Amino acid sequence: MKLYEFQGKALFREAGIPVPRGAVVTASDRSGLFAPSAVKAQVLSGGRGKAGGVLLVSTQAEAEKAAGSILSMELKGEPVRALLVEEKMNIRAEYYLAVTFDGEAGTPLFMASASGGMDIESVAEHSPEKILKLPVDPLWGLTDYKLRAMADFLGYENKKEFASFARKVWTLFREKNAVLVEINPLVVTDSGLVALDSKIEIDDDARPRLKDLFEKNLAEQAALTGVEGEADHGTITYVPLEGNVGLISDGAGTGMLTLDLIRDLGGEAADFCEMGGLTSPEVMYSAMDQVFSDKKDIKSLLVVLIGGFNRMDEMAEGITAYLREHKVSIPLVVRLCGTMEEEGKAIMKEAGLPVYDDLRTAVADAVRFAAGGN
Amino acid sequence: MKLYEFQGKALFREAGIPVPRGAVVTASDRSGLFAPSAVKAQVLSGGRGKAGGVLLVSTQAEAEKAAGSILSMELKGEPVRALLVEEKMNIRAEYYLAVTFDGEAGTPLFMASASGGMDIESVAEHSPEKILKLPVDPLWGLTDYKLRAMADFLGYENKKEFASFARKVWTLFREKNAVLVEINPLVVTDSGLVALDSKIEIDDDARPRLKDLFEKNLAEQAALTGVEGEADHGTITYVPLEGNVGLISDGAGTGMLTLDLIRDLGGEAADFCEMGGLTSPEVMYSAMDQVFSDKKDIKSLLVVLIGGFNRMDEMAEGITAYLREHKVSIPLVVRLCGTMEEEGKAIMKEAGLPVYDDLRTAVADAVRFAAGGN
Amino acid sequence: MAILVDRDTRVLVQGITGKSGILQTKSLIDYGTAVVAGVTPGKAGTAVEGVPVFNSVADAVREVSPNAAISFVPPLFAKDAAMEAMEAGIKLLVLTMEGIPKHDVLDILSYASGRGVRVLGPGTAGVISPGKCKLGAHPARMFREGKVGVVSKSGALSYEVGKTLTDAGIGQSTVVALGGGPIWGTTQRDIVKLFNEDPETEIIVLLGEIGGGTEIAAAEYIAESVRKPVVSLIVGRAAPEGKSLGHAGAIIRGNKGTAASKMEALEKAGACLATSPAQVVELIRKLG
Amino acid sequence: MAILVDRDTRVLVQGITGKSGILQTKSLIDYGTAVVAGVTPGKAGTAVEGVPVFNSVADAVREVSPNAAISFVPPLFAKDAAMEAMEAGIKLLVLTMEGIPKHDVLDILSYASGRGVRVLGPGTAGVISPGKCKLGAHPARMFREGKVGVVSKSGALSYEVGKTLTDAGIGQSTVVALGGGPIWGTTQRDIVKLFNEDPETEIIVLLGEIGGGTEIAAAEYIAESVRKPVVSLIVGRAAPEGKSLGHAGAIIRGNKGTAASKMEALEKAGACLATSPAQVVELIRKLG
Repeated sequence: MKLYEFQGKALFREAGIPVPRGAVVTASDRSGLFAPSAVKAQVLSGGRGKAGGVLLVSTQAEAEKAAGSILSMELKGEPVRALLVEEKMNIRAEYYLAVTFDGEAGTPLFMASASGGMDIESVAEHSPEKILKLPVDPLWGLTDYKLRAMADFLGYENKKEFASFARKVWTLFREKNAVLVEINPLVVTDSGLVALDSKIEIDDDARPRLKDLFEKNLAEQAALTGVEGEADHGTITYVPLEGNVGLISDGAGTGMLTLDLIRDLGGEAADFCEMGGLTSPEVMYSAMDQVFSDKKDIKSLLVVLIGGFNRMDEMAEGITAYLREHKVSIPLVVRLCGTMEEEGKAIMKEAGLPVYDDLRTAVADAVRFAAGGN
Repeated sequence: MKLYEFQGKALFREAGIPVPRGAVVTASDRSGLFAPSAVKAQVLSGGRGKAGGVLLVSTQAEAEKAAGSILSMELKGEPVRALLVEEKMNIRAEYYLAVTFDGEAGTPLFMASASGGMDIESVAEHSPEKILKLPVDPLWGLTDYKLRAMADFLGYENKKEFASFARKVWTLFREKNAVLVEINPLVVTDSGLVALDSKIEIDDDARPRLKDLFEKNLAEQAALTGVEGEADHGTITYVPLEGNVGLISDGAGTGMLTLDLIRDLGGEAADFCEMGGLTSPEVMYSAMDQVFSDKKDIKSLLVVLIGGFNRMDEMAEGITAYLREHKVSIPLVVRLCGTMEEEGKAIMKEAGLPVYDDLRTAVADAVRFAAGGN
Repeated sequence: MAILVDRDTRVLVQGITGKSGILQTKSLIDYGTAVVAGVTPGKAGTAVEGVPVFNSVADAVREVSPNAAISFVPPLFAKDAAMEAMEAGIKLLVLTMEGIPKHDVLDILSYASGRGVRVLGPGTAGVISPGKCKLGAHPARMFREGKVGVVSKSGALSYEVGKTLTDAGIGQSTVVALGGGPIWGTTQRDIVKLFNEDPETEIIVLLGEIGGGTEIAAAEYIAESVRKPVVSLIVGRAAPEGKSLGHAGAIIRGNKGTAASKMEALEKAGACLATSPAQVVELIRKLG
Repeated sequence: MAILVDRDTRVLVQGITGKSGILQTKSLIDYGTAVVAGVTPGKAGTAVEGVPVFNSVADAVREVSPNAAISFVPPLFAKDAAMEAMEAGIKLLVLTMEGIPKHDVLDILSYASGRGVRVLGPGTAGVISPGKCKLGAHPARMFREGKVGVVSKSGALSYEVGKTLTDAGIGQSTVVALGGGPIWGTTQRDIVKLFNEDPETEIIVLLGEIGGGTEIAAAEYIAESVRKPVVSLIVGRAAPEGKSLGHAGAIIRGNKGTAASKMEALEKAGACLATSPAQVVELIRKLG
């Protein structure tokens, strides 16, 4: 769950992390607008500053104008539905501070840079030495010596204040099961450190143990967008693409391999739809429903299954159930092998559906059918 | 810092650990007395139950009588200055639950037994299999599987309640830097688990980071005993003994060795006074002051020094400073060697004091002098 | 020999009485894996497919000395179960479940690191040393004993390539799936190192995918230390840039995680590149 | 050879700019110990007795590769300093300070355990391998190189016995002090094991005291595994029962921690018992 800046700042405030005084403004409720202030688009994607989503205003009139203008923007395809209006800060320096994890090393990671602000990505690419990365043992927690190292690296004098600030960020990261807490910029003001921005993402897998946190923030998001949260596809990953060969797989690796083979054999996939390695007839059914609903113009559907934890009898049940309830007029190419393969093939045979064993042959046929062949 | 039962129960209450309703009663304020109740002596030593320090009463008159009787007791030399009067519980079973640490394994240790009550020491001696001992990784914390194992071992059905109870005990142990949290008995009542007793000891070394906790509880203890806390001997360990050879050492190991040698050579030590391995002239001075104040009838004083971290010049300064300011009329036998030995010997020589190098010779002389020899 | 699991592996199944636990236990036993114990709290004294069930790992260790554990414990309880296995002295954990909270995974890996505990997963299909031991979901008939070591993040891709190799008569020493990330207890580099040191493995097949940098780290190790032939297949060449295709690691970050950058690094490290399982077979035939 | 420290030991002094740090650094250097670095935050660029001071252990490791650390950091900061050393890869920590909060010590030992980090102390006088390396408070002249390994909780007692041995012309391989407890990173059993495996150590001297059970654990190991001669001196025979004599471990619990019970266990394990340092010398002469 990604949080809007204003949601992240509410968590900061709760955790005792200093943030500017501010108010949320929407098209329907502009009562919070004030000036002088910074008027900031609330979107989940990054890069809003460069795209003009943040305006500094001096008068109430300017504020009204800025609000109107930003509220009519789309940033990376996302309509701006809310603003955070905050007091202007007297900024002496802009730092970057984040805690996330390094999945390849298997450890939490603190990152700090004195080159904060909008261009941290380019700093990371061109001057990686300007970003200090410190792994933190999750059981031990943040140590004083790392806090000193970070403050030294930033050149921030008040080490005690920095340590207290960073400890709160760490505690938030752990207690809220965040996968990312990013403050860019973390600004130095006359009265000390202030989190000028907030980018927080909470681990969806932790939802069962953080029910209140998820409910509150998702409800806020739904109120803004008018959408009752994303449709829950369970373990399904669905990405629409440009071609005409529908694709469903039961593994990301084989899904991507098939994507490559489709192109190598002259076709183009209409989507990438992957069900995960431990699934059920219902998920198989949903995957077909997803593809057929979204991609009404596909010319063939390729289903690539190779069962480990997945059972081929269950996959066949899902496929046949879908076909019983829906009229499908395009060719269906199903490659099915692995766990409970015989049972799965028997179910398919009973339903009069052919089954492939070799992936390359299946891909070749799906591409051929999509191209109008037989 | 050992806590009285009523102090420990205040910590339990704060931590959400169920305790009986109760009130503290002293000789000067009996207003809290009620009946039916359990009237319990508040002392820091153990074994009060066997010694008659706990009485169950049914009427107010009995309560008054019990209070008067217990408040006039001494338990293991400690006058009873307060009572905890608690509601009687309907007891179905008595468990033992404690968390401390195993210094030899270097790990915290949870202990649980279904044979709770007064005789846990004898259970430990004769039926050690009736006590479950589970090491707990301090960084990881208490695991569910250990909580299940404990509840299983106790035969307690409501595993969820037990887990919640034990987790609170663990958190208290960690957050309050306890070296012991013992509940004996932990009773099973109609409404669940209740801590009927409390024995808590807080690590004195953690005092600087738990100032409020120490101040509050030590002030309460001082108010009861009329003594402003123990005199702070710093690193000095002082134990009065029965003989007439005064003894000061700068290490527990050499102190005990000297104790043995005194006896082996026919003498008897008047005390055991050990200063620790990293000390100062002031501590040396205090050690002498301690021995001479407490043991006015010693016949010789044996000072055994072997400096590693300790500096012999500093020890010699402490000794000579004491002798300049006090009239000492008994023979002083000082063995002094190790770090800054030459400097120390020079200071002693200047003060006209002989110095020994060999421990056995020094002990032999101290014993001989105490026996009236020269 | 082989890596991670062999004929001496004595398996403990955590969460043995759940649906997946029962099904997979049967599959492991059918393969010939020595499944010596299962654990489900409160189910001591029962049996699953003839395997005795214990209340705790400690009880199982005392009675039947397992030395590897595979876990089918639900995600929210996986952390506690992993700690139970580690504290009881188990040195190989196969965490099959997806959806374990990431901070729980980080905690597990912190405890495991340096204590000599090898964690596969989470979200792994496991490992098979064909003909010796199967500790995972690998469909038995797709694998046969031999000299090729295979490592993959994706379980399904490792089956796909295993199947292609086996159909072509090429056997495997061990086939390892690591899980889809975004956190891995064991990475491709770790497994390549084990294959490099395994006398029975003669050729290493590294199956990679777009996103993240684990293949680059493996390529660095290959360049430095591996003298055995390495064949590599990186999938996702046709994936659109900037889109996540399932594995959370599979998000292209700058140039780092593209198929092209990985293929380049591996080629420079001396690996032979394939673009399909069939080509993996061809390359191995050339090398053999 | 020798145990724990030898000529290859490169010492880092944590808290080098404090009073004890400076004094002890001088004493180590005077002995010939290779003190390669000191750490005090904020004091980088300065030097103590010619030893360069760094802001962090990581900096020191990068520049001068120390492999052992001795800490004079004040008790409340000892935990953080120990973690800093461990995370930087130092595998031997000598914690000299007393008064470190016990939960901090427990945390340090949890992290160290299994990561191959040896912790001496807290509250230890340290270790000396005479003629090779001194990493502690041992007065240099009381020790000489030889074949007798000495282990003691108490620092002072280890000096006392070292002095007596040296005066009698008997040299030592290594002399180790463990600290007064009540928590030990390393126990007598651990050190006896190291001496047993050290080719240079021919005779082991175990100095014990009343209280606790570490001598009993050592006796068990001696009975099982040690074939080298062991001489043991247990002090506190004349101590009154039930009184704590300084070391918190030295409280008689039931029968377990008495001098008599320890002497009995050690005698049964095959150790020769002495009642004074002079008798330790006599027994070694008989054995040699």
